[in-house]
Amino acid sequence: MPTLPAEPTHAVTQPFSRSRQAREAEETLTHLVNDFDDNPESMDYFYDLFRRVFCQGESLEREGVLVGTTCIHAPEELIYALGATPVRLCNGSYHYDQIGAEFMPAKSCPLVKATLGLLQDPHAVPRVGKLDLIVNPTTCDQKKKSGALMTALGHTVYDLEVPPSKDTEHSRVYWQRSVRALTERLCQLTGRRLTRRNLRAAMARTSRAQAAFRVLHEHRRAAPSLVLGKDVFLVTNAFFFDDIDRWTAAVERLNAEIAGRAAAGFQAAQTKAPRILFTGSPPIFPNLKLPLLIEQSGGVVVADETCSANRMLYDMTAVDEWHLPDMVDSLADKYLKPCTCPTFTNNEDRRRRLLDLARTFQVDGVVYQVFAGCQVYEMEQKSVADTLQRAGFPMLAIETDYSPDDLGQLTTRIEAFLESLKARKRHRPT
Amino acid sequence: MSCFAGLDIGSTAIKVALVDSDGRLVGVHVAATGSHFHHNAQEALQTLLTRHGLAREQVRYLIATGYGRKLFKEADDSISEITANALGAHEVGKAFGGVRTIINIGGQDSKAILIDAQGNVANFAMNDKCAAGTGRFLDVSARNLGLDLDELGACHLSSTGTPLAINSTCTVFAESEIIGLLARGHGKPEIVAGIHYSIAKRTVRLAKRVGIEDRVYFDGGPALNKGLVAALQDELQRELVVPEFPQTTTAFGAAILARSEFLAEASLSSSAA
Amino acid sequence: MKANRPALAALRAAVNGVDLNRFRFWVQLASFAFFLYGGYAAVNLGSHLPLFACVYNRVGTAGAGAGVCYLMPLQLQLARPWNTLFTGASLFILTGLGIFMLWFLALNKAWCGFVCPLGTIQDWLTALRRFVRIRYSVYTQSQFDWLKKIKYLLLALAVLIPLGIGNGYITRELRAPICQICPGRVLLPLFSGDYSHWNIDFTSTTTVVMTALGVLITGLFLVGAFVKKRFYCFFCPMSAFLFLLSKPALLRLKKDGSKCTRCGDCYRVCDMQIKAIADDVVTADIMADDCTLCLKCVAACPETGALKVKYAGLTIFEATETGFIKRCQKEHCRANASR
Amino acid sequence: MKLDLFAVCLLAALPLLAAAQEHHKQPKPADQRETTPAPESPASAPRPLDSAPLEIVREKAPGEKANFQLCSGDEVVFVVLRRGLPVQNARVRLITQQGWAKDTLTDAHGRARFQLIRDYFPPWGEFNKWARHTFLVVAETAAPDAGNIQDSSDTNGPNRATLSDSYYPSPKDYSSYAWGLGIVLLVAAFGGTSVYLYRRRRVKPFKEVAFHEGQ
Repeated sequence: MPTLPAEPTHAVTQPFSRSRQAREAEETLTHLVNDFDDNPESMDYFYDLFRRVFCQGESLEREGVLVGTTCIHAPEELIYALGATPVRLCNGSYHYDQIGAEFMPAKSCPLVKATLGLLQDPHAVPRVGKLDLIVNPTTCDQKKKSGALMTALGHTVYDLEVPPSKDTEHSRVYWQRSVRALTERLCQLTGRRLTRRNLRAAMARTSRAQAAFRVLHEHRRAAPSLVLGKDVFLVTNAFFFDDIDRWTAAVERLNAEIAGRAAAGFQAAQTKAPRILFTGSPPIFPNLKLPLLIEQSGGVVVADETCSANRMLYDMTAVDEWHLPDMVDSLADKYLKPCTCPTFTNNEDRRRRLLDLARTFQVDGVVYQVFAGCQVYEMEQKSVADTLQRAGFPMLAIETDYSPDDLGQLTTRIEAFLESLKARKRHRPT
Repeated sequence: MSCFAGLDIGSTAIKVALVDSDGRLVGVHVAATGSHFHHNAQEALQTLLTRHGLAREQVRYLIATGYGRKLFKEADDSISEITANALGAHEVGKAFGGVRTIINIGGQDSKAILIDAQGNVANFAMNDKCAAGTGRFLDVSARNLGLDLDELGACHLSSTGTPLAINSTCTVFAESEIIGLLARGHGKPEIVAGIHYSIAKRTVRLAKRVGIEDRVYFDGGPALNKGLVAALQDELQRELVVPEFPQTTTAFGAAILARSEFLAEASLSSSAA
Repeated sequence: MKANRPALAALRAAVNGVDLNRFRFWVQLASFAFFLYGGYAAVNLGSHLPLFACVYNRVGTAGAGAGVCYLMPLQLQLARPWNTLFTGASLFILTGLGIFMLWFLALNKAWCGFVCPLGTIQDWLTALRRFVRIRYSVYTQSQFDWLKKIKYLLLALAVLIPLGIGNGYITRELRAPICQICPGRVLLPLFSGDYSHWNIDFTSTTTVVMTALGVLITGLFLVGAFVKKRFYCFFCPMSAFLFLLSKPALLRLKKDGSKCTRCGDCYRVCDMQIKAIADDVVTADIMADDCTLCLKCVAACPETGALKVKYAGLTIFEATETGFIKRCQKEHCRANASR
Repeated sequence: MKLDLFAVCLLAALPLLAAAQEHHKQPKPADQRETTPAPESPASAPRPLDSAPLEIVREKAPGEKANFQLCSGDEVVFVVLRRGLPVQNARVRLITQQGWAKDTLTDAHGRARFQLIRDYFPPWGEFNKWARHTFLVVAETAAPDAGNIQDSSDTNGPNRATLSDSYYPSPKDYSSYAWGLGIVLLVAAFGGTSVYLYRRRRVKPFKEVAFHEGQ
C-alpha cells in the first residue's frame, strides 16, 4: 500500500494537526494510551496508525477502485475479489457530527450525522481518497434515507437492499439476490469479472483476518483479563480503513504478545475489576468515550456485541462447494443470518448472543450504549435488559451522543454501576 | 476521639457529615458550592469540625462524593454519589423499618435507586441531559412566581383548589406556561401544587424504571419541600420516608463508608503485622 | 489416568480438527466395497441391515454382497396370511425386527450418511457434478415440505401392500413392491456384473409396470442425484423407517442452542436442506427425519460446542472454532495450491 | 476417560458379535455348498463303466449352478455313453410335450446338440413365466451292439435309452434389456434436458443474475 507523505493537498490556513478535529482525536488517543500502564507493545502499531491518520492527517490513498461502505452488511470479499478496496465510512468524530447536524435533522443518530459530515468534506479524514462508489445497505431508516443525502453531496451511491427480517427463507433469497445484483454493479464499476479464483483469494484474506480476530476474542475470555477493551475497540476500528493484510499481521503479533503475557502470568486489569460486556450503538474512534470511561473507572470491557467490533468480524463463512454461485450465496448468508442488528424485525438472536457472551466471558454486568436518535437500539433496550436481568446480569443503559458535555454525569453512572457490581461480587463470591 | 468524614460536593451545595468510631452521626453541615468549591469544601469541613470541637487530624478517613469528588485531592478515597446515597439511606432507613427504593432529587439531576436488603445498589436510573424534574426546575419556577424556595411547601399546602396541570416537561417552556397561568389569574398555591405534581410524575416514572419496592426513601434538597413530599406521596400511593436531614444522606453514606474502609484497612494491616 | 489427560485432549483436538469430508469419503468407499463385494470374502452379515445392501446383488453371481437390506425380508415376511400373522408362528418377524433394531441402534442414521451404498453413489454423482462445475439445485422451502412426505407414503406402502398380498387382495406379483421400484435393485448388482435387473418384464401388466417403474426411477435417480445433493434420500422409505425408530439410538446429534449464533453455516452445507439445524435453538436432539447424519453440519459449525456428536452419551466429535478454522484454511490452501 | 473410549469400541463391536452368531446359525447358501467339479475337467473324462450298457447324460452348461433351469431357446447337449464310453453316430431324438421332435447323430465325443424350441404361445395376459414343459430324449445306437438280455444274446433290436427333463419359457420371451436401458436413457435424457431448460429459462426474480464461470 503506497503511503503518501502527510501533507494536506488543499489550501488551509493552519496545519491539520492543529485543527479542532485533530485535537479531538489526539485527546482520545492520549487518554487511551497514557491513562493506562503496560499497554501491549504490539498495540504501538495501532496507536501510531491512528496518530498518523487522525492527528496528522496522513493520507491512506490506495491504487485502484475505492468503495465506501456504510455498514457491515456490505460484503467486503466481493469488493476485494474485484480488485477494489473497501473502506468503512461509519464515523465517530464529534467534529463531523456537528457538521452533519447542519443539514440533517437534529434528532438523527450522531453516527449517521458524522458519516454525512465526513462525506461533505472534500478532504475528509481519514484521508482515503476519492470514493468511486458508496455501498449503502438499507438497514435502519436513517441509513436508508442518508443514501439520497450522499447522492446530493455528489457521491455515487448504491443502495444495497437488506431485508427487514432475516428469519424467513424468503428474506434469505431476497438478500442473496441483492448481493448478486451488487456483484454485477461492482463488476461494472471495476471492469473485471468475478471468478472463483479471485473470490476465493479474497475470502482467504478475510478469513485470515477473522481467524486472527477470533483468537483475540478468545484471549478476552481469560480472567483476570489479559487485554483491555479500549485496545480491542481501537484494533477493530482500524479494520475500517487499514490495509487488511497489514492489519491481520498486526493483530497476529498482538495475539502472540498476549499469549506470551498469559504465560508470564500478566494481568491487564485488577483481579476484582468488574468484567463488562459492551453492547448497543458502536463505539467508533474517536468516540471511545464509554469504553474508556469504564476502564478508567476500574472496570474492564471483556466482550462486546457491536457492529464496530464483534459483529463485524466474528462470523465466518462456510462454503460447501467452491464454485461461484455457492460461494456468493454463502457470503450472502454470512452477512445476513448471524447478524444481530436491531433493525431486523425479530431479534431473539441478539438476546441469545448477549446471554452466551455474558456467561462464557464471566461477565459481571452489561453496558448498553444507545446513541441519541437511534430508535432501534432504544426499542430493544427493555427486552434486552429483562432477558439479562432474569439471567442475573445487571445492565446499565446509557443514552449518549458524540458530545463530551455529559462526561460528568456518565462518570457518576458508570462508577456507581461498577461499584454496585463490585458489591454484588463481594456478597456473592463464586 | 477519632472520626470519619463524608464530603458530598454537589452542584449547588456542599454537604459534610461526620460519624464517630461507632458509626453514629456526629453532625452535618451544608454550605453553598459557589464558584470556588475546593476552598468552600475545605471551609465547610472545618466549620463542622470546629462546631464539634474536633481537629482535622482526628478525621482518620475522608471519602468524597458528588460531582466534585475527583477534584478534591485531600480525600482518602472517592465514591459515586449513587453508592453513597444508597449506603446512607440504608443506614437511616433502618430506623424506619428498612427502605428499598430511594428517590433523590438534586440540584441538577434526579435519581432513583433500588437497593437490596444489605444496602447494595441493585439498579438505578438518572434523568438524562435535562433539568426538568430537578431542583433547578423548582428554583426557576419559584423565581417566576416571586416566591422563595422555602415558601413553596407552605404555599402548596395552603392551596384549596385542584392543582393546575403543567404540561411542559422542559424547564424553559414550563417557565412560560407558568407565566401564562399567572396572567390568566390563577392562584399561586394551585400553580405551585401543579409544579410539584409535574415533578412528582416525572420522578415516579423514573422510579418505576428501577422498580418500586417496599418503603420509599426521599432525600435531596427538595425533600425539605413539604408540598413536593405530599405530591410525590400522592403519585406513588405510598408512604414516603423523609429523613431529618434529607440533604446530607449522601454525605452520611460516604462517612459510613469512610469508617468501614478505615476499619477494613486497619484489620488488614494488623493481620499483616 | 491423569497422565493420559493431555494425550486425550490432543486426541480430541485432532478428531475435532479432522477434515471430515475426506474422512467420510474414505469410510464411504470402504463400506461400499465391503457391502458390495464382502460376499466374495465369505462375509455375511445377515439380512437385517438398515441400508441398501441389495439382496439382488447375490443372485446370479457368486453372492457378491456382504449382507442384505432389511426391507426385502420385511416385505416378504409381512405377506403372510393374516390368520398366521398374529400368532406365535410369526414371532420370527419380531425377532427379525429386533436384529434390525440392534444394527440400527449402533449407528443411528449414520448408516445413511456413511454406509449406504446408494447414498455413496449419490455423493459420487455430486462429486462428478462438482468436477464439471455445474451448480446444484435446491428445493424451495414449500417444495421441500411437500416432497419430504413422500417417504412416509412409500413406507406405508411397503407395509400395506404385503399385508394385502397376505390376505389375497393383491396379486403376488407385487411381492416386495418397494424393492421392485428401488434404484438399488437396478444399480447395485451392476457392480458385480449383473445387468439383468435392467430388464423390463413383459409377463403381465403388473410386472411391466413395476419393472418399468424401477428403471424409470433409476433414470430419475441418476439425473436427480447429479443435480441435487442426496436427491433420493428425500424419498427413501428406509430413511423414514429409521427415523421412526431412532429415539433410543446410541449415536446422536446434539445441539446446544445457547451457543448457536444461527449463522446458518450448517444449513448452508446440509445436503438435505434441513433448516432446523440452523434455526432451531431449543431442541437438543436436533436430528430431523431427513437427516443422514453425514455430520457435515458439525464440521461446518464455527461455534465451539454448539453441535456435538455423542455416542452412548459420550462426545466423540464436536464443533470447535479451531477445528473450523483449520478446515477453512485447509480449503484455502487447497485453493492456492490449485492455482 | 480411557474407559469411555473402550466402551465406545465395545458398543460398536456388539452388533458385529451378534451378527457373527447369527451367521453361524444360518445354513450356508446352496451355491457355497456345491462342490461338484465341472464336466469338462480331466477328472470327469470318459471311463469304462460296465454297469451302464447305454445311457444319456445331459452335459452341464458352462457356469451352471444348482438352481439352473433350462429355458426355451437354450442349447442343450447330451452325451450318449455305452459302458461309460462315448458312442459315435448314435441316433438321438428329442421330443417335446407338444409333439415336436428332432433327430440328430452324436459326434465323435458322443455329443448330440439341440436347441430347445419355444412352443408356449398363450395369450399375453395368461402368460406364465413359470410354465414348465417336459421333453424326452431317446438315443438309439445305429449299429446294434451284441449283448445279453436275460442270458440270451440280443442282436436284433436297437439299443435304446431315454431321458426326460423340463424347461421354462426363455426370459427373452418376457423380458427386455433393451427396453430397460431405453427407458433409463430416455428418462435421463428427458430429465437432464428439463433441468437444463428450467435453469436456462426460469426467470424468477432472484435468478435474474447468473454467474458464468470461465477461467
